[in-house]
Amino acid sequence: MIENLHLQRFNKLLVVNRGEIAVRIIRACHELGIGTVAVYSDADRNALHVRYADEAYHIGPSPARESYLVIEKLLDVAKQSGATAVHPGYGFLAERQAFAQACYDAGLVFVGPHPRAIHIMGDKQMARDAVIAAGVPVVPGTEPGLDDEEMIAAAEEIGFPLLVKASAGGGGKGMRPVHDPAELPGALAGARREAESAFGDGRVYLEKLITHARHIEIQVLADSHGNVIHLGERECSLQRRHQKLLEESPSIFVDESLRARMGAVAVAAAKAVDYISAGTVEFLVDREKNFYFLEMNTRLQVEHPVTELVTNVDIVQEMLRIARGRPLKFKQEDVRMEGWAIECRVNAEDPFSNFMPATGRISTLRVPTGPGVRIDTGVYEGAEISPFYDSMISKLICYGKNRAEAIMRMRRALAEYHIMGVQTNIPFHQHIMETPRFLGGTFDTQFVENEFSMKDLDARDEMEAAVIAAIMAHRQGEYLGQMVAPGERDTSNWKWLSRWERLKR
Amino acid sequence: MIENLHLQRFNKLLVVNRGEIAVRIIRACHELGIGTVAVYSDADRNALHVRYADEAYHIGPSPARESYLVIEKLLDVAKQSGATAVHPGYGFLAERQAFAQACYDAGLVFVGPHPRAIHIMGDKQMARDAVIAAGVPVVPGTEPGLDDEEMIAAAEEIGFPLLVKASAGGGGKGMRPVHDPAELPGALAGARREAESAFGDGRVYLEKLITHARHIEIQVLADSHGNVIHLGERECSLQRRHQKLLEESPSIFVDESLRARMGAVAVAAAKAVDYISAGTVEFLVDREKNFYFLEMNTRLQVEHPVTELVTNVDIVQEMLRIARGRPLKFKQEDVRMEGWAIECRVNAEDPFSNFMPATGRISTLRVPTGPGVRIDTGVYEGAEISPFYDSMISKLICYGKNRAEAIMRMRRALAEYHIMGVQTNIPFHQHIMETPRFLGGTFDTQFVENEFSMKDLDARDEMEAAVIAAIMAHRQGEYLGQMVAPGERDTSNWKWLSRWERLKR
Amino acid sequence: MKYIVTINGNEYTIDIDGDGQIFVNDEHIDADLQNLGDGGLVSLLVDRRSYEAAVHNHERDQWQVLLGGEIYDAFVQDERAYRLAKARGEQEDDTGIVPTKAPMPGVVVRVPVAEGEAVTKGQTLVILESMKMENELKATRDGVVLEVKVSAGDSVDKDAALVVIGDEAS
Amino acid sequence: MKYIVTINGNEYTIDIDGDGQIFVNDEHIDADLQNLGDGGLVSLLVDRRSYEAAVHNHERDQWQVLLGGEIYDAFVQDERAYRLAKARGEQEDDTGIVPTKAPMPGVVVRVPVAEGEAVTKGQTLVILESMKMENELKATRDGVVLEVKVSAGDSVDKDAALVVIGDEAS
Repeated sequence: MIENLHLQRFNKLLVVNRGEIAVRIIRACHELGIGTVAVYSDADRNALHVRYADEAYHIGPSPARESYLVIEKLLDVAKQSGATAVHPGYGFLAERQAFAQACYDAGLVFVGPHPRAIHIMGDKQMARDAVIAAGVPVVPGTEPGLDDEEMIAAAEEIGFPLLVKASAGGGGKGMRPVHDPAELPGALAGARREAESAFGDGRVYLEKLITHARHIEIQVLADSHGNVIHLGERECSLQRRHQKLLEESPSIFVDESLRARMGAVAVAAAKAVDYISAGTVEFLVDREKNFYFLEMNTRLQVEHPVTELVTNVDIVQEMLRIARGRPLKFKQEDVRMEGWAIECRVNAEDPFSNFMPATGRISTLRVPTGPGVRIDTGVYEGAEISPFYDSMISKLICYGKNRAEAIMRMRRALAEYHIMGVQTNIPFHQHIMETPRFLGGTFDTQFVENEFSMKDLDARDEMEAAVIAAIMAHRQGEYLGQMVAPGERDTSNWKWLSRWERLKR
Repeated sequence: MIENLHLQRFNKLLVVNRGEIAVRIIRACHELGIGTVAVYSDADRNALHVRYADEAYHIGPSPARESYLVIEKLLDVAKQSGATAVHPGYGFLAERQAFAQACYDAGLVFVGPHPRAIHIMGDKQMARDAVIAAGVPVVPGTEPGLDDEEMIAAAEEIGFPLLVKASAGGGGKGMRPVHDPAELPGALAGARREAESAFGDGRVYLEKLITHARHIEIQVLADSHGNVIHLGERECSLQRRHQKLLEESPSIFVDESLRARMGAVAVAAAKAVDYISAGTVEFLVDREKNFYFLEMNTRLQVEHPVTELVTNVDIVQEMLRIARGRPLKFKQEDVRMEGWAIECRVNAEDPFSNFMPATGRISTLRVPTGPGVRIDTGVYEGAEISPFYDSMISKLICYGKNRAEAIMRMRRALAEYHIMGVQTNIPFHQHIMETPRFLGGTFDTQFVENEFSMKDLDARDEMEAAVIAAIMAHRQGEYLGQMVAPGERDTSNWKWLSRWERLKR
Repeated sequence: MKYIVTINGNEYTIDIDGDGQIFVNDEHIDADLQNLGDGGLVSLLVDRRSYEAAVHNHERDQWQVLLGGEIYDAFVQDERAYRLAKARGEQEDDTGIVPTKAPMPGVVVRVPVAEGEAVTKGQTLVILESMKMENELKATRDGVVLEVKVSAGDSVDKDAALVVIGDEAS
Repeated sequence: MKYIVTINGNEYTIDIDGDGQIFVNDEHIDADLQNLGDGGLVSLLVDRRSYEAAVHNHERDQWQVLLGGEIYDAFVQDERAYRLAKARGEQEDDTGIVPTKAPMPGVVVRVPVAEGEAVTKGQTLVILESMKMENELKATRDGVVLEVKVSAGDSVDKDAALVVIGDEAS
């Protein structure tokens, strides 16, 4: 099964990504003594991944389709630089079969699974068929491509509520919940239209709607020698518009027995596609702890650090070792979860205005430090947050002996984290850290959207805020007063400058 | 033994320190839900410990003897603020019996040992007597106060080389190595003079000089219920002028059996003075792995984080729990060391000019982030490094699965750490991380002073440095050329300003 | 100098005298505000309690204070401006011609309102796609749509005016 | 513009032409230097190799470049200055009257030299205590002690002249 893979010792690796994940990969390479080659668009000349890599190649304009997504340019950089391996990170080309295949065809080690595994898991129906054959439980549903009558008949069998989903879908597009048989025909038509316009593929299918579901996923590691293990679960139920916002490991909802069962199923799913490298099997878990295969992400996951902290396994280093053809150094029984880790995704968006994405220049950046705090970041003071790329600009991960300690550390780390010049969702995470439902662990995937509000907390420090505003306005008034003093302005630019500099200190 | 201690639940704690250790303690309090009161001198209004505390009290001018060392002022803050416990950190008043006593007399919980333990361990001879009685091995030597003839007779017995040491000494003052009997009388006279002028106490004593010794210390935790355990060792042999520069845990030199023996002895030493709280027993270890009691530090140690990372015990939180009268939640057999941690002390000093202390304003601060990196710091962008306080401005601590990984992480973290505006010893640590003797672990306490040079490495990137200097000079020349263009200057200040701003981007 | 600061409808009278002494609703407080760098980060000690906050001068009299994870929209007027406004019964927010601007560059997905249509505060005026997300831009006041400047599919720059709301009379 | 950069006695001829193209010893290199903030932190890409460095303009032509844990003292002259200096056989470092200044505030512990005494480069002139440490300030050139301005126990400010070295003739 591995004959057609190029697994070999490599000493120079090309990272075809940007932002925090490019930095993460470059750091892992430094730690293993592997040389690193970065690529950058116009927007990213001063980015951390460019500065931390050994070499950096410019690959074009800021829009990703003209730079980070242009396969020929990337392969050309590999050739020019002499890099013999490629890490795709997540997003961009990470789950494009064509890219993985192009790497293999060019004789490069692709740090990830075989293109065939990417292909199968990238297609909802093929993935479903493959894992069902391996005995993995899936959400009851139909295959795509049925006509309306067949759908309506199938719906009876599945039962309501159910979901109409786009076959080519993702990100919630073409998805419709249906609670009553009467709504079904309209929902089918609507979903088809949306899917057609979004993906150019109007096929839809039905799935049982799991209510009060939690999103829990299993991290898998598979080497090229047939060893497949799992590193326990991550709880990712805190989402908004199908975007994860906060993840933790372990899950407060998962006990030893459930973990063992879900882990075994995730390993079986990976084996079903001869998986190699790190991957994630996502499940929906209902209140009765029944779990259903959702999809497998055939790449490194944004939230991998929480697993790293509780298992003490460096997942990115392991991916690199596996790509070098090495067998896993540890077995399932060696994996121990200890302590608790929580990750808050820091996004450039305004939590006080419906999470509107925000752009701007980071004028001031103060990162939290101290015990139990890890930050994976791609931004820096002076960075321009442009609309070209993802709004996730950094990840704050806190570790504690138990969940309570991890939460307390996250609270204080969030309070220490200052990003000025662009709005972030840090206040959202601060609110979450005070929310009884989060503290008690009794949330599901609907919680953030339906039951959480940024207005839940008291305006405890209103007087202090008023004092700050008044003093700032007062100082500005004094400063402006000096500026417009008659006859003084022309000769006093230098004085003004020094005064202004002092004010800014 | 604990009747006269005030151990009780407290909800507000006064931190009578500054810098990174004050921040460290405040963070631990946040994590335990304990309110915090900071104190600050004129120099420290904007310091992190003031900003992170719940309350902050100004206590006077910048010199410590007029602020951080004035016991009455500190007790007054406790009274005003309603704080019922006091944490002294390290340095300043941490090992002053009088301060601990004053806290007890004022009805405050002192987070540390009983004043009597501080007193005994603070006096070299009393400490020696106390631990000898408990069966702790000490460096062979004399008691202080002998006259020259007695000293010379005793020297015969101890054997050469030996050390003349000041009874009241510290920091290497009044210390003289003697390799030959003929040098002894002169060394005695010199040491007496130095000790008299430095400490007002001319008494000296003799100690066998342990050659090729390593400085290895054991972290101890003792609760008020008689439970005393140790958290393994720290290797602190990398020193300069008796100042530790880099510490690690575990020590490459210590095996299970030596750890168990040293640990048992350290626990015995602590028990000998009815020790309570966190403390450190320092040993010299010779090449044959004989170990000798050096002293006990009756306080939190600068280098405590390396132990925290390998044992997963939060030492500062434990100190607070112990001070609240709680019994230790774990036993000796529960303590497990896993992985490897290294701490580099970042000092404001110039490693290229004989480690001359440096002052200045931190104009730019970029801290390393990512997996396995912890920073404990008291500084911030804009901070003025003044000559009033210690030159240690932060601690960079890296953790890895093993020593090699910890070193690789430290290398990349050091490369990412940028402090501008004041010189630091970061380049020293970068050199150490490339030094075969450090990598091999075959160093002793003399290594840095006698066998290490900042010039050992090649000037690998000389051409690149030349290019940087030339381009910077070129840009400055162009900029200055524009500045002095005749007739333009008066009207173009604004243009100049915007140009300069652009240059700085 | 006397200021009236309004937050969430609550008014604070804050007097800063010549010596920098500060009185809140005539009560003296011990306040010390320090700028930390030039990005609007400040440290406030008020009666010894310590706060770190981020301040942003939104526009003219509008100050936004981010403190402890909460955002406080503060409207700061000096005494004279406050009295004048009071006398005129002015309500800044709900009058005037208000253009809805693009908060970032993006592509217009939909404009669910038409010119001449009456809208209420909070009603969605434009759906803008940016950074892989669809964002609803809402009316900040009741009024009438005076002008729709874009249509679905248009690429717009940051701060481009998209829809203009005003009084029917304007 | 042509520059001669001297580091550790090695000379690099660096030509920056009107288009910003750079030639090192007449060989073209692909160099891109970016300032990161205003503290002297720079990012250099040279023939695609990536470096982060800290640059400090010590004084006039003296540039200090901290790169990969090494410090490079670079002396940068343009072509004309270099030729003039060459012609005069000037050696900047070892002539002139050189005051030894306090690098930081502190207390003078000892001055182990006296006025009129001949000293050699590297010899200790003053021992200054600051930040709990004793620091030896050394002669930067051979010469004669022209003046000792402090004595043991004196408190001195940063940059205070402590000892002045010059040629015997001066």
